[in-house]
Amino acid sequence: MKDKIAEKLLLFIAFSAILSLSLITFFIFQQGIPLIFKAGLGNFFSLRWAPTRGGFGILSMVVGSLMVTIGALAVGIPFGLAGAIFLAEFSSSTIQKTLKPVIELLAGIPSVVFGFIGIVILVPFIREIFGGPGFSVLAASIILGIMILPTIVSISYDALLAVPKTYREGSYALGATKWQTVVMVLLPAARSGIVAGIILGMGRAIGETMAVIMIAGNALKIPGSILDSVRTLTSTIALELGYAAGDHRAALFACGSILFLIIIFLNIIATRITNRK
Amino acid sequence: MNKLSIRELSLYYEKHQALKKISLDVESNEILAVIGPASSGKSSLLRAINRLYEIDYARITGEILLDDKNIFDIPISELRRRIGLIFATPVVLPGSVYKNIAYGPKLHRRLKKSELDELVCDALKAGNLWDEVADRLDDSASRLSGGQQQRLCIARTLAMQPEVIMMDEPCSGLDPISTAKIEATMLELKKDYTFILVTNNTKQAARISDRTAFLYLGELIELDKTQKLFTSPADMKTDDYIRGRFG
Amino acid sequence: MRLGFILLLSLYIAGCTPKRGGIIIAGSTSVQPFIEKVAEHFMEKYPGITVNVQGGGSTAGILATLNGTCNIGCSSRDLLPSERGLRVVLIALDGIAVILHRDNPIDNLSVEQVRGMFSGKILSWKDLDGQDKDVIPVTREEGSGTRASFESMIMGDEEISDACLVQDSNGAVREIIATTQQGVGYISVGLVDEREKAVAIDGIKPTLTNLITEKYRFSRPFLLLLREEPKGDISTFIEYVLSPEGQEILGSSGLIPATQVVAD
Amino acid sequence: MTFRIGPRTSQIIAYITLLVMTAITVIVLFFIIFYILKNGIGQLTLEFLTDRTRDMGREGGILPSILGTLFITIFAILIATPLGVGSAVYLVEYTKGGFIRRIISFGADCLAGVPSIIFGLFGFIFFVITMNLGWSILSGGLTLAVMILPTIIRTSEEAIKAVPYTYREISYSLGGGKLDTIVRVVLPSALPGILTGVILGIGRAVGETAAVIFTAGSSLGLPTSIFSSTRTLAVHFYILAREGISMPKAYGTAAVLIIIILAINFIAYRLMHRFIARYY
Repeated sequence: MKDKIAEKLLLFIAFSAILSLSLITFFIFQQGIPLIFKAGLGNFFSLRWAPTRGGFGILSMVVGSLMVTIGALAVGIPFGLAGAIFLAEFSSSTIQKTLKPVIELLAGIPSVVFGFIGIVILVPFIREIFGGPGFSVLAASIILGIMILPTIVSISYDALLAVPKTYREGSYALGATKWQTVVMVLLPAARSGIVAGIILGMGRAIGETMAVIMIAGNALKIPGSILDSVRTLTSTIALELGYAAGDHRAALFACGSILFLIIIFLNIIATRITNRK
Repeated sequence: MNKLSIRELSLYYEKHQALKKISLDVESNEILAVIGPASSGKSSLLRAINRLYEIDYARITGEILLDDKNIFDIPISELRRRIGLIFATPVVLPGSVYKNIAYGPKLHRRLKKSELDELVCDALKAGNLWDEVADRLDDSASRLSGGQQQRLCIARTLAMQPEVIMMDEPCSGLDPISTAKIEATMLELKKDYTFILVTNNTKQAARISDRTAFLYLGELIELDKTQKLFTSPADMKTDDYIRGRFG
Repeated sequence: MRLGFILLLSLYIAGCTPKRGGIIIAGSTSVQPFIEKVAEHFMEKYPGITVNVQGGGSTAGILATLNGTCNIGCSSRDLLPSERGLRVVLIALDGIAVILHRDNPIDNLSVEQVRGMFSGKILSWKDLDGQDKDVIPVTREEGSGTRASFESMIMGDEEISDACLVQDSNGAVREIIATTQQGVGYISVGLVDEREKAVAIDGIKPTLTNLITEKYRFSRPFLLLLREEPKGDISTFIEYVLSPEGQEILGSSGLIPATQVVAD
Repeated sequence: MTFRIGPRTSQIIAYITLLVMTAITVIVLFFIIFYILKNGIGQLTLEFLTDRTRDMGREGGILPSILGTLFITIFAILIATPLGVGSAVYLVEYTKGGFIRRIISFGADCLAGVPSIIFGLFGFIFFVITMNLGWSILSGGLTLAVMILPTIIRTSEEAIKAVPYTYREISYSLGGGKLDTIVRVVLPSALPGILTGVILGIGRAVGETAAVIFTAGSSLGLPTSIFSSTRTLAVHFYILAREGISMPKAYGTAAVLIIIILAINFIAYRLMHRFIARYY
């Protein structure tokens, strides 16, 4: 009897995550989706964002989000993979045991701290070297790249370690060097784990808000170079939510809906990939 | 009289049938040894008797009677209290020696601290472990040696005051001295309890059991007085097995 | 686990009947720093009353006042027709200053020049007799009261260019101008500090005198909003803000106190 | 003549490249922490930690933010822990694969990937506006609870899975029911692992900005009830730094934030280690 009640209660609790997800989906969409149809798809996917005067185009923000995300991956993937390979294959177990948690610690540093480092060090640096405002795609990419490093290192490292020992031994037995083994055997074998890590990192980059607001400059214009300022979906929401009302607020929720769809899409791909192995 | 009666018992894990229409009786105050090669259904038999098979999502057909009462008519926690099970590898729960012994009794009834102390002490004495652990009841149970841990498991079962004690190869990982201690404990306890002993060690079965059952591929091949089964088995398969020709 | 549930339930019940301590003020981030300062002094004088001040923006403040989420709303713009129905208390006027980096040689700009920089027609300081460097205009975000005032007072019919950097508070705009030589932005006069300078518009500097006499025309109202006739602590607070002491605090922070405006 | 790099040379080049890149990663990390601490540690006086915030943060200390962070975090944990651990128990102990398990796991995975600004939007429209809780510790705490729920579910699930199956068998064989077994054997054994998840959740809650700024507000007053609006440390730091109110105070606040996060992660790591040492 007691067990039966407990089971029912636990089943109820177990649905808290999916219930929260549904509530979030419902409220974000309910607030945002009607505006997309009210404004019309042509307006919504245009370049003109003037929500207080009927312009609801989010195209430049979508492009901005994609640009900083690609930039972040360009920084995060090489360094992340290098770190994972170095830790998993080229370092002693003592180094592994010390460095892995240290790198994972990076994931715990609040995003505002990254943004702050961006403002006080990176932005002035870029301004000095390249001119322009310094608040740029480049600054945002570097900071986001650092932020997604731990995700990529940690998941890729686990994927590399999960490759059966026999693969390595087989490759060495054929006379391959460590590096050749990594390139020809380990990376292909760990591919799905690594890709999943990259996709999760991508999700983090596309969803990051505070750090991006602080260093991207937030100009609406689609950047012509990596030294130009850029506006993402997330920063639009955070910048304008406080003052928004009516259709303007609905438009921000519409941005949220699009962002939400992108993230869920990425998650489904990541789950697919991890489950496949 | 018969402590346990098993009638036409079959057990299935999804498609696989692990027990095939087994019928046997266990008499009070005997040690019944169950022998047989790997995957002959020995462990499944024990797990059927105390309904532990249910957590493996297996199902059974047939009937099992404890004191002439169907085990499905006995509340499951009472059934499992009355029929204790000792596993092959001693598994101590995290926590102290004392907590390990007290775990079972506390599940079944409310006890005063003094009653519980007494119960723990009695169980450890009956399990032949008291002398070795009396002064370290609060130590982590995982620090005991393998043999001590297995006797702790026996004491833990005894603390529930069961009627039947089933053992699943209780000495498989132990050295001869620990094994001897456990066998001595069983012989001592026989006057109060009924034992079902699953073992891979035919010599052990011959040494301490009253009767022996031989299982092969889920079927009961032969059940007889231990003396008789080991000297003149009725079935060829039994003969081959006890002579070590297979398994 | 069970405890958690009881907790949740009781919270839910508690949530339906909110009893909140103190006065909650919410709204314009432009008004926030000033009202925060007044609130600090107020709480020293009346230790029994707590005042919570937060941002959120003018629009959020108006909405929050309408639905009772806060007791007093702040707005840095006049109410739209759709928002009428609230009681409005003018506490001060705020001048909007156009600011440049302190090393920028330019001290005076015309309205047309400012408009040109923000609409994207003037791209280099060279066109303004400055150095041959790009202009980096910094504006406020869509929906901001400061931006709305700036648009109506300076921009006229032209739109602010997409190429402008966008920041969501006076402080953030000031921070960029203070560190960017080519920058130009606009913030409350009261918030200009020594790291940047407020330029004269058409030859008139945004000084307090010029603001009071309305020679410097670019100012907007700071409003407190109430849903109903103020009572108890809330009325005490409103009276304090409008008292000579409260007005003095606002005045010394660089605003034009409402009492002086009325006197004019 | 074409020049080809031999396997040995490429091995050396690869090794050096990897070493340098890993070193850069680690140096960047240490630099960030070191830079914040170096500039902020001088600010950490008793007065800074225990004084009210004055003049928008130019003067005074950060006591209101410390308390606000504390209350919001405790609140979020009190709600998310039972839900998260309960979900994990259900996933491991009551489902064997199947649709329910898949849908719950999918929910947790997706929730884990939702960006914090979406939680902010949701908390704002649902808790602040629809449920009319206002900007408050309550709204912020509930929003954060939803946000850290998946972290707690996932780590608890791993911890519960790692409890040896034999423990459950023992408990059942001693006559324990399913609930007895879970409460008395499984959960105590999985406790360090569960705590790790809870502590990671705390870390995430403490460092969060986007989700709390729209739900808990940014009031600088001392919180007096769960309906008080408050400004957490992360939000306070964000506002100080972004609006250039006071760089020394910003560094000081950041240092407090970093020290808390480091301590939390360190504790989580130690617990995890002890847990792994016990069961793997």
